[in-house]
Amino acid sequence: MKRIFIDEQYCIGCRLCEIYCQVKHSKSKKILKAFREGQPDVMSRVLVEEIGSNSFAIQCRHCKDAPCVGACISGAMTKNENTGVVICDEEKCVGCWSCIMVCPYGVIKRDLKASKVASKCDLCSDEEEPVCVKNCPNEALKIIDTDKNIGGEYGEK
Amino acid sequence: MPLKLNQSEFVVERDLNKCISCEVCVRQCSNDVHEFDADDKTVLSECSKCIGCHRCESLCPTEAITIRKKEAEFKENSNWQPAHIKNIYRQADSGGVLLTGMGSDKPHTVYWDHILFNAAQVTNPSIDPLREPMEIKTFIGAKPESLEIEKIGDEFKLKTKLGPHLELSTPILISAMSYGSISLNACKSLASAAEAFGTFYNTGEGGMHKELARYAKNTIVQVASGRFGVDRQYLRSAAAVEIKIGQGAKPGIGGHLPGEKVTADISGTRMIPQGSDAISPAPHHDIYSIEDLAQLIFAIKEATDYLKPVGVKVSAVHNIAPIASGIVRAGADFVSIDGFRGGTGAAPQAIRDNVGIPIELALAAVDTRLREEGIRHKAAIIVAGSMRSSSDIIKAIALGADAVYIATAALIALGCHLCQKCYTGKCNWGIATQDPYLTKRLNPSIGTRKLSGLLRAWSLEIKEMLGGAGINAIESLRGNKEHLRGINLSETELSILGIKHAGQAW
Amino acid sequence: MGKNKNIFKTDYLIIGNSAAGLSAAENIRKNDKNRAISVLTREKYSNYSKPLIPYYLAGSLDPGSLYFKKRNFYTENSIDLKTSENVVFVSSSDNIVLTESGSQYLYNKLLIASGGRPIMPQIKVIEKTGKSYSLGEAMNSVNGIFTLTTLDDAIRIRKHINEYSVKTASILGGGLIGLKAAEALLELHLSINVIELSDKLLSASFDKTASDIFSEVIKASGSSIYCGQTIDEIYVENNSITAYKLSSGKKITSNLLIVAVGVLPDVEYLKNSEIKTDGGIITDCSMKTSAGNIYAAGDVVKSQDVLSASERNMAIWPIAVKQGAVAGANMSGASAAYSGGFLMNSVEILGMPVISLGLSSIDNEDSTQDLKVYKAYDMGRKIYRKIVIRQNRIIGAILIGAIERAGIYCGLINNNVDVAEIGQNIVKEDFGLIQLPADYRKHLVVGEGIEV
Amino acid sequence: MSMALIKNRKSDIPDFRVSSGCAVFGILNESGTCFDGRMILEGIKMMHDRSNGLGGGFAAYGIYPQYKNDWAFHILYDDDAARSRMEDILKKSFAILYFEEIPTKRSAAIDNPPIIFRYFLKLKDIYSLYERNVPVDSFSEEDFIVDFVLKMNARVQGAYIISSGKNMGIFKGVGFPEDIGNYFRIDEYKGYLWTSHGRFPTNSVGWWGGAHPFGLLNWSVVHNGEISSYGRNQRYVASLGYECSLSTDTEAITYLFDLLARKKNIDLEIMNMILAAPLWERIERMPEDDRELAMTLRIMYGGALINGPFSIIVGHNDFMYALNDRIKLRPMVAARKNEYLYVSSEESAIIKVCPKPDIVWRPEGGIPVIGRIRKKD
Repeated sequence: MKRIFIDEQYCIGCRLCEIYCQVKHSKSKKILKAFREGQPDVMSRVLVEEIGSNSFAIQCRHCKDAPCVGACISGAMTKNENTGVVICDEEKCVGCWSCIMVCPYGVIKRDLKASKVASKCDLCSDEEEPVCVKNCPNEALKIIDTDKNIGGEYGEK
Repeated sequence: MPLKLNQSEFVVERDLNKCISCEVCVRQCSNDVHEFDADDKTVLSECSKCIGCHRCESLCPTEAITIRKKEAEFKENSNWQPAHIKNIYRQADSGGVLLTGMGSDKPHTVYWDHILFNAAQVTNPSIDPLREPMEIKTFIGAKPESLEIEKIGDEFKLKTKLGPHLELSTPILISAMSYGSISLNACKSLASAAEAFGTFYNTGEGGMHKELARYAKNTIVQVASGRFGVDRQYLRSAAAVEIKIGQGAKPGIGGHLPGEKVTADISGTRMIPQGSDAISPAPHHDIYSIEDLAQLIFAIKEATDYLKPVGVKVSAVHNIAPIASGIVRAGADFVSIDGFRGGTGAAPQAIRDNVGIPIELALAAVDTRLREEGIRHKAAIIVAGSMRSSSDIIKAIALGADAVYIATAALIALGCHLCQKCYTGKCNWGIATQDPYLTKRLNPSIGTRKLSGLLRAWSLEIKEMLGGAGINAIESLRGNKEHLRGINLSETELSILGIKHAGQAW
Repeated sequence: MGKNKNIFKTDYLIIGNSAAGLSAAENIRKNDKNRAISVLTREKYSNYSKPLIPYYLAGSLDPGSLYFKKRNFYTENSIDLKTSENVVFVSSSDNIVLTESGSQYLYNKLLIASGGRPIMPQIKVIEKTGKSYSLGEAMNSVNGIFTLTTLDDAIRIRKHINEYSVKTASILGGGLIGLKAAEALLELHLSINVIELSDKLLSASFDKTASDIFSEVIKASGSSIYCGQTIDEIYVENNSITAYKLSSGKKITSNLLIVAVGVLPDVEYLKNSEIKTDGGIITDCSMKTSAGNIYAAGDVVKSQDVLSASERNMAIWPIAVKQGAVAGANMSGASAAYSGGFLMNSVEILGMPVISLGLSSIDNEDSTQDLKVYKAYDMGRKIYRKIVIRQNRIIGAILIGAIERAGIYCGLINNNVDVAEIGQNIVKEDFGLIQLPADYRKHLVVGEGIEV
Repeated sequence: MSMALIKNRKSDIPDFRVSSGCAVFGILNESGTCFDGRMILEGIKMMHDRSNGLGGGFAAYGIYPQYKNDWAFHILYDDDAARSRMEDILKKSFAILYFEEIPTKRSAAIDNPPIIFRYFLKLKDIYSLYERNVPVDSFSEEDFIVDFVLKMNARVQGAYIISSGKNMGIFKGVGFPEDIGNYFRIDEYKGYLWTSHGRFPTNSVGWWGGAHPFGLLNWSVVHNGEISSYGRNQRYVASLGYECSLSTDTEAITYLFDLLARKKNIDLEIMNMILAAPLWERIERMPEDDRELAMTLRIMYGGALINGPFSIIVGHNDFMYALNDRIKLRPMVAARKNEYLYVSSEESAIIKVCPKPDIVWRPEGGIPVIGRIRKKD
């Protein structure tokens, strides 16, 4: 299963991940258009936390036993058994925020800009590589196929 | 506003049609050039603070920023160049020595650019490195006078053992840069690239950080005038030891790392109290003559059981040939010569730009002198001082070097933009800084990959050029000046370099 | 009982077709691909999500969108769903379940996940004719009095609103269901009266401040809230509700009353069985009941509240799912344990979200219990945040307005993390993982065990 | 080819390096039986196309049995004045046992040849003769000859020593090898080892002294190739006392042999591990002891690695040694028939003189062909 791994040591707090996430999930998918007048039309699904020189970007961990899936009252939040990706079906989501309530990483957001639904990382499943990973200038984010890294640094534990 | 004679060196141009106010530039500039104005929701830039490192430009996702040089349009004067005028303004303000970083940027002759390399045609086939082996493995160490080989029946048995040698997969080593002058992440990148590529890096005079101990077998440790971090363990763990007498950028000058930069980590590595100034005296206070050097060389050999090559690094100065000869005769296994274009973290500008001689001339002079004296085999020659490309390296080897040291090129591979502000400790690329906010910008795994990439690329180019000249082993190029021709050089220069002018056949 | 109309044999029998029941079915299927699973529901619908009922009521969802498991869930998992089967008796000794329709189900393993039933308060309903009867009786006969726990309830309420052009609705109960109902009715632009017996809304979770913020918002929409009151009498005319009288004596005209004073575990039909109940089915940590091969999960269960260290009925969705999963695993040969939970709720009324976690109503610091309460207000933005800490561990939280990273607190409660070092910062809006103790953060963010 | 480029006099020695394409051929009778020069002449003639008339020559071993213990010098003179200058110097160090002009057969093919004499010499006391302050025990008669020949060739105007061994001689000049052979009447000499060279210089002129074989002491070297390591080899031998005055690859190779085989005492069997050192990847696969030997030789004698294309035949009183460059960029064929060992640029030359060899093989790059004299007659 492909997972984004975070190397806190090398997050430089530039927040390009957030910017590119917004671009990717915007309607136009064009950076200048998406940020026209400084107002991106969607929220970033990756969040950079920063205090002093410490920072890291965090997005949905696509947990094995995802609490958000268990808490979802509408069946919008599902985990794909094959890819392991946890997706929020925005058509089904009613915006009850139960997922926000239980996500221990705090990476699900209320997307009030688009429609009132929970917004979370979809691992850019239609891209070769999630845009936050691709655009991280310092490789603090890495996408790793845990199945291919069994026993390795990033293997499933 | 106080009278400010000094002027901005750079202009920050921001294309407002492209700026999305994402504040990446604001977050990335350690010089506080950019600032987000919450009222206007725009980013403003203060050009006078810009030092031209191009970090913001590189990371701007919309290419909205361009950093341009700002030419101070003084009245034309061929004698009083703007640089002179600006330096005087700066010094009149500060009353101090003008500091600078990296190698000299003055337009002195770069001899590499006046030397052309050869290729084989018809009479001698060129060799295709893609299809034929192309050997650039290089050894650094002393060679004995002769070999005793015993023949027992049909078997030959070596009776003379070769002294300690460094084995390099490519004739390129990474030159001395201390932890302190550069970040630990930069050190890790250099060390791990050296390991990955089968060559060596040099600790510089800063001692060996415990996290770098795992690269010991690819490490040359330095013993400099401050003796920072030097103990038996340090000497014995490394692959080789280098006594540093001088550095190309600042011959005759010591170093000074201010106490505030001596963090806990650096204090541990340098073995000095935290917060105390780390002063490298100009001379080694136990080396006032060549015989003192000989004693130190043998003291180190004793301490390392004669298992490690011990070398000496000197700046290329006017008298370099006899100096090198003395060093070889003092027992050094290799001599590192640093030309005056070599880099530094901090040096007085006056010295950096005016003291020493170019490495090309120093190398040719030293190689010739050692050959004349019949002692060339006693020590390897490593040259440093601005190896900018594989072609500089191949020319250095043809001029007689065994290998070269690269440092500035290695840092550029890690992202250095040569802004020459290393001495401020605010390197935006995370290289010449200890600020944890900045050092994390250099991810050693990227650094390792980039530097390994450079080493690989240059090695491939060296192989291509070797093959083109019909040579398939680097030792056949070493000192092979027949493959070099000078262009636009005087008779004296050609004669010092020992090469013919372009157009002259064999 | 004597009809013996149908006899079914199944391996796994599940009473209840909601969160706990289907979570169990799904988990049984993970372990056991072959044996038969049957699910009984007293409703006539295939799965629908009960918490979505208010959304249907509000008109934001059509009935067809209320399912929470995919349409092909039953076929895909080979689950035999029996609708309109209301269980009336469980015989643990015979492994038989009897339903109202007279069917008998023979099982190997049984899961009881029958959920809860609404509580009926003792209120006198008085007809204009003078005839009076109890609210419970009125539920079935009087127009305009409803509970809101099933889809049918919601369908009836909507029909009633349309038929009677209801402009003002009343809700008895300012608890979770009451507020959810309020949320829905406000969406429909009705004005509402909320009658709550205690002195604050959502009294189980809210403190006074939270309640006040909410009350203000609701009142601002032209609605009324009557705390510390209940309904004494309900007046009926022509078989329809016309008005009611509060305990304060105030009489309010209304042609719609939703009774939402709470739910209780639906254990009535187990009265004569061997299954031990105490205001809810008692189970062990494998969700097994006192009776052999019978398990229970969800709202019908009384289980461990890790924060108050007591057994209580915690009728919330995530707990039902978790318990169902544990029961399902244990029923099908795997091993899992339910280690307790705590109450949590997420409600949004008139665009103001609120999340409460654990023992959130605690409002006063108490050094003898090492109890700390951190609060942060931004009344301009209608933001209120409160974190309750006992012995350096979070035991409760209320977040109003700024709920973004509420789950972090949930994780901290679950993992019993010492938050002493964070101090006051824990309640701040920008609180994040980065403020957590390095080890815990590393565990969360950097690598090892990155999958919780 | 412009005649202006053909130089016959020492005064015409070019001051730049001479490189060339060529034909090489060598025949050794391992039992030491002498045979006349017709066979080598026939063979090298077969490879006419590999020469261009700018140089040809022969080295013959065993041709002066009556003076076999004395130094036999072939000296080339521009004029009689040069000869008397040279003879005066010779007399200081040597007793001249016999000398004569080498008999030749004039033909139209040979244009304006220089004067060529041969001398049979006995060295006077080298210690009193030798002018340099060199420790006596580290100095030999051979060292003196090397020093003498190199100095004379560098300093004496109009005279050039082309051959300086014992019981051997080198005959060479500007022309096709068969014409040179006829000119020197080599069919009248009998030797047990003959090597020959036909030259195709490309980027240089030819002159008589610069033709091949190149000789020093008993060494004679014929070489086909243009070595790309020349500058390196030349500086290497120079720093050890061999000044390359001719700027030819062959000269540098000859000095390498004298330096390594004679002075450094490197066994012939392992000379190839220096001159055409095995590739590192091969060294790494060797057994421990061999690996250390090969590695040490490569590190120690990197300056003696001959790089670029070459096939060489080295003649010596005791052996014939042939070697190809390590990746075999030039042709070399070897064959045996009874006690004869043949090495040639092309198989055609061998077949011409030995139609049915016992065995023919193409030596691997870097692997030498060594034929030794088992006994002398």
